[in-house]
Amino acid sequence: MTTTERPHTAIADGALPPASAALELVRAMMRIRTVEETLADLYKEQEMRTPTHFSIGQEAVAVGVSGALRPTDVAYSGHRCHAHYLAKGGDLRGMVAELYGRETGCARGRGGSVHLNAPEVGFIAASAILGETMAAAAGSAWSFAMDRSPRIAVSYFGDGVVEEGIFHETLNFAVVKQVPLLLICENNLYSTHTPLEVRQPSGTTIWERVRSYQLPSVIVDGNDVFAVLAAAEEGAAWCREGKGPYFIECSTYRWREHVGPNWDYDAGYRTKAEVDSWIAKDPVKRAQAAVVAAGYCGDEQIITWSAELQQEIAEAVAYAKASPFPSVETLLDGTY
Amino acid sequence: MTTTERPHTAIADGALPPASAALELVRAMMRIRTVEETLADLYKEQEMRTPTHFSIGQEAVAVGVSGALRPTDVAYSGHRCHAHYLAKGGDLRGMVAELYGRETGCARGRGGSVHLNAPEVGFIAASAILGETMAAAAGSAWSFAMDRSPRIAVSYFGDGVVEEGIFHETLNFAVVKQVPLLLICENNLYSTHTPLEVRQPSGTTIWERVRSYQLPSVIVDGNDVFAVLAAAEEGAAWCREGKGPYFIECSTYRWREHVGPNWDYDAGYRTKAEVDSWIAKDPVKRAQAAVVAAGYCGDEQIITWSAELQQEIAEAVAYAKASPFPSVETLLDGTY
Amino acid sequence: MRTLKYWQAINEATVQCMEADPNIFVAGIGVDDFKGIFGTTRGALERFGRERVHDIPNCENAFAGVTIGAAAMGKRPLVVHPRNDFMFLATDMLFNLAAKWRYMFGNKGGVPVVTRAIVGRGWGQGATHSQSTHATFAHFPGLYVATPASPADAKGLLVSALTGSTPVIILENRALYELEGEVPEAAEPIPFGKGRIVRAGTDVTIVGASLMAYEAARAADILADQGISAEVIDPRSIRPLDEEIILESVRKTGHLVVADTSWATYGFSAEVAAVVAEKALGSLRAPVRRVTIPDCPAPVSKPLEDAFHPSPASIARACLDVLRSDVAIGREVADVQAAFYGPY
Amino acid sequence: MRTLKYWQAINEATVQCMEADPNIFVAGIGVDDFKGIFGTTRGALERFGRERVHDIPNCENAFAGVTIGAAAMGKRPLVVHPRNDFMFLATDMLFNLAAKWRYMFGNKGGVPVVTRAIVGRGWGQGATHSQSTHATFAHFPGLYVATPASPADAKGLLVSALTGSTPVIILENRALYELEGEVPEAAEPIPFGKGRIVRAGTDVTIVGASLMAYEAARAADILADQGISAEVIDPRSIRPLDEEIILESVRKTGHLVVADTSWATYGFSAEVAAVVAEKALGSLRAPVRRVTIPDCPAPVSKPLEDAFHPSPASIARACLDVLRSDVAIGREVADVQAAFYGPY
Ligand SMILES: Cc1ncc(C[n+]2csc(CCOP(=O)(O)OP(=O)(O)O)c2C)c(N)n1
Ligand SMILES: Cc1ncc(C[n+]2csc(CCOP(=O)(O)OP(=O)(O)O)c2C)c(N)n1
Ligand SMILES: [Mg+2]
Ligand SMILES: [Mg+2]
Repeated sequence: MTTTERPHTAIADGALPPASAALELVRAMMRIRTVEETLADLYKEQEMRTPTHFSIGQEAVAVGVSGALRPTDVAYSGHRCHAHYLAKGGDLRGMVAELYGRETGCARGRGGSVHLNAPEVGFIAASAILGETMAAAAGSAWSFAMDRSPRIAVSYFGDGVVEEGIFHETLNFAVVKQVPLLLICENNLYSTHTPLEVRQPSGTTIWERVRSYQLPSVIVDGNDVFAVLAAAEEGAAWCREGKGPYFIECSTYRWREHVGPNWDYDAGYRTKAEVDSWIAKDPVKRAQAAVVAAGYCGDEQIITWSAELQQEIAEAVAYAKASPFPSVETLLDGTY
Repeated sequence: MTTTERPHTAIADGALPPASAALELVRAMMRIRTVEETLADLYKEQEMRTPTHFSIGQEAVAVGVSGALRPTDVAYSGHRCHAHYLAKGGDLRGMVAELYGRETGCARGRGGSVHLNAPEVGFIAASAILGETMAAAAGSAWSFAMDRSPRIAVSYFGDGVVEEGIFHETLNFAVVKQVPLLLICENNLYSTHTPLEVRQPSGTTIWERVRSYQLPSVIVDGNDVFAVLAAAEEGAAWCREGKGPYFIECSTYRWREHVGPNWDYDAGYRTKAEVDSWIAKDPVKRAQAAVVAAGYCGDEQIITWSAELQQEIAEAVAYAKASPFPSVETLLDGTY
Repeated sequence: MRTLKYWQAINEATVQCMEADPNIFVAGIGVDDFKGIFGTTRGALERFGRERVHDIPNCENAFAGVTIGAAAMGKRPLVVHPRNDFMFLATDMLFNLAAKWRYMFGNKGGVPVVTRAIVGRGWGQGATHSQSTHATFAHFPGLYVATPASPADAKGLLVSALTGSTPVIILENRALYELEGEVPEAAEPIPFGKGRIVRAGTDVTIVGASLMAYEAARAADILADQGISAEVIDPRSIRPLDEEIILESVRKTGHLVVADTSWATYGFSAEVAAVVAEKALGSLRAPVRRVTIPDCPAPVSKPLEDAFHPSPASIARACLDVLRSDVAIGREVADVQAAFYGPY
Repeated sequence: MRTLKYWQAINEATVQCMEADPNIFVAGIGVDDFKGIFGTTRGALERFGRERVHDIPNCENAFAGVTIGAAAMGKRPLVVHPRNDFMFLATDMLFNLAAKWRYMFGNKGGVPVVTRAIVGRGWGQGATHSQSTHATFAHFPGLYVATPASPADAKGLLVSALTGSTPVIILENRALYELEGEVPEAAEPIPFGKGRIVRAGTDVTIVGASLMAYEAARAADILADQGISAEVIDPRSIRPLDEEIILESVRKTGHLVVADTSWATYGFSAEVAAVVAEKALGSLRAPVRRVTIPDCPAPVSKPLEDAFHPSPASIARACLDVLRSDVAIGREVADVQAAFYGPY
């Protein structure tokens, strides 16, 4: 086994996938962005009574990774799971209804924003305790290895999880048992309001440290959906070939507050300049510009999609609002 | 901060400390060996009713490390703690009485073999749950850092602890907070009966992997007390200077069964040839030979010590056996 | 006496104790950020700075061990968990090391680590962010578990914890944070194991810890409207538990209702019922009744969440049942969390 | 019927279940070594090899998660912990993920992970290796907790666990391992939530789970010598708890003693007392009595250890107390662990 190194890949490199694939990625990112911005606006109505961690600004990771997955592959996430759920094919209406606490929610209103799931499309579970699902994903991957199946499991987690013991135990286990686990670290530089520098050793980076576990570990520009896709394809192939786990660190950034729908320019834990510099690297806009520049589509396509997506989310919200709340008689259902 | 590399140091290198220091190390190792072999023999009388993990074969680590410590420094250990306790200056009679379950035991008969302690000489605690005391040692080290004190904390642990999440969390914390923690990994190749190869990634070693946390990490021949001392002195100085934690992997081997007084040649999890090859590297005999060869003393000195030590342990056993059991009225004492 | 909110009382106790004892430090995820754990660590940060208020990496297990090792050197760590559910990751350190330290190392000294942890309540915090772990911790000898229900107790129990010699877990219900009440200016300790009569009464005893002491008092209001006199007992700490105050009340009223924020089975309500069945059985004139969350994880959806938590009305109804009274309760009382929308 | 030892019954159930269901695998630290967890995993290893009997690195927390993720894919993991005390490291996974999975993900399916864990007893295993964590686990809805006290139950409950749809924790007391008893050849499930009458009687009910069912039966022997007829109830699983079998017995005898291997406060004995105080209060002719380990960690020294654990004699004495009988017990009975010297 060797470890490979991958430089930040810029769109300027021109490494675009074929038109249909590229366009699909752009539309998928736009969809997630539209959904989350709409929900963030509506959140202020106080009808979504569930603490919500928006992925706005981080869409390229989920979309790029999902582009490398098959429907039979499985994915797990943490508290910031909307994008992962949607990109893997989770039902939009089920997600919105879940945030509205309705019986038609993907977790029937029991789970809330941090416990999305859509096992029918391989999005097995998201959970709010840091790192839990990393181990669960390794377990699913182990079961695939036991069955000599070509399926793989994906674990999405943040840079904050890297400090938890479970991160270490899971990596060690996954390497020792050589399970097909694609590890996706979304490094958005913060855990709640604490920057990376005061939480992890300086002078090195996550992907570099991970190489010590003897698995391939690479870093990509997590705001470049095509770069993420390329890395994920390499990683997925590695896992599928039975070579064991594969680690990808994606550099990205959360635009809004840690939890909740607001901007937090004035909270003081990060500078406005820093936030703005990342907004300037908007993964959605960059990808849109790239496909237009490549001649894959024109601006009007983007505008059409935008309108379609607004429509789709509006319908999903209407559906959710019209859906019934769970009946109190069913309070205990599903405990056993 | 840089990471340094240290090759296995052989006694053949001739890097002996001055005579008095060297002789003290030899005698300290002989003392631990004599104590444990005596206790292993007596264990069969079934009067020491406490599961006991002997350190026979691993004495050089505790003795070499303790040679670099000051009385005000503190040490923590795990289930295999006799050598660490004695080398740090823990009272022999208190230890033996503890194994015999007497009120005069260092833990008043409450703790048993795996919970030795002697805070009066800086041996703060040993605990039977893997990895617990690593974090506690880091906490003591942190308190020294807060007080800008030159004291350091030592954590002894086995190769089996390296897989636990606490290992990772503690290393990360210790590096981030730059605490004066000297980490001593006694790698005896097994965790209970499971060899290292099936528990940790192959193609690398513990000390190498640890370097990824950005602290100095070295390996020494753990059966060479002088090599251990040299490494520990370097590590202790590093910590004392406020440069943060320092990691030393000591290669060594447990001669007897994992827990209990017996040999386990026929258990099947390791070969007789392997055990014998390590017995051939007996740290006590090697050090004895080295000091004699260096002209620091003659064979008769070794023989005299041997007799003295036999006497000392015999007296400690007699003391323990003559000591009272705790009275049942004191059953609850010390809960709060 | 001047009044403070619950969170302000904690904030004040922390600063005062830190002034008095330089060995105390505050540590935990986010204790030094702009939210300051709902304001409770803000005063310490402003007064003492980051030298004594330490943000830490995400490492619940190791950090519990770190504080034990610091306490063994004479420090007095005050750890804060924004949600008590995260403490499951630290149970090994708390149960196997902190709680047993003094005993299993031969009674030479303890490790008085103080852990504050917040019980989530409201806004659909869900299954993993709204448990009340008090009984789980209180099963283990060697620990104290405090459950302050008023601003004064939040202050006084924290003062006791930070000046005592035993590891203490203080569980604070989020729903109490804005509660206002009289709080002494001085840092006066309130001892563990000493309950308080929240409201005296003669017909039925309601025992409730933490938020349930507050809800039980509101239930007593409802009952008073119907001419029923309920005595509300807040144990303040559930380990040690003030059995005497409960037994004395039951001997007087002959009726017992226990309200709890956690599940009935093997929970706080079981212990209170057991103590009475052992020590005041002859006084009981009716079966004991437990009012607790039902046997499922906490749901998110509002109607389910409302049905999930015990309310003043459900406690009052249980009292009427126990009294075999056929009066209906006169009025519903709004859920304690009705107006809550964060920060959560 | 042929007889087996407790550990042999577990061994046999494991092999039979694995034959019947290829999705079952065994995993844990040392499950494949020459000791084979006191023989209980040896049969599986011999029959199925290391393809289905997996030694693992030391990683209790992650491994609990790993098995959850495997179960989500249809596997049926059987995890073994040589000591249940190590499971504190896995409480987050078990409480926050396994127990809540089915509910919080919308009732689409569960993760029926089965965890066997041994409660240490004897030879001074000490504070960190001889706790009984049953009540701690049983507080959480979504889990089942079984406490087999006989070879037949050790087999039948494991069969139920490996064929059911719920995460189960099976706690096995080390002191029961050499116990011999009749065990059916076939892999017949024994349902959770169904207790058994170990011994019928009319004067006093003794409820004891796990080892205490065995010790209670020996206490009943002592009492029989004095002409006192004790009924011994073994709940077999403590979650779900067969309340009916307990209530029915108490309704008959009017007297209740609960014996337990863990602490009284917030433990199993509290729940049993509470259930009776709620549902059979009128039948109680005397206060309930709990016989448990006292409020300290487990000591090592033999005389302390002997005094620490409930014994047939201490249970019998409690019964006499409850019956307000002034007969003295006729004979002491040797501690269950008297002849024990390992392997521990
Ligand atoms: C075990 C645990 N500790 C603490 C928390 C509180 N918490 C929730 S989200 C979060 C930050 C996580 O940071 P990261 O993993 O980088 O994800 P991000 O929010 O940046 O996407 C923290 C500390 C938790 N949920 N679980
Ligand atoms: C958390 C935990 N898991 C498992 C055990 C059981 N156990 C006791 S000693 C041991 C082996 C540890 O190996 P290592 O750390 O290399 O120390 P060694 O025995 O080789 O000195 C194990 C697995 C334990 N005590 N604690
Ligand atoms: Mg982050
Ligand atoms: Mg080892």
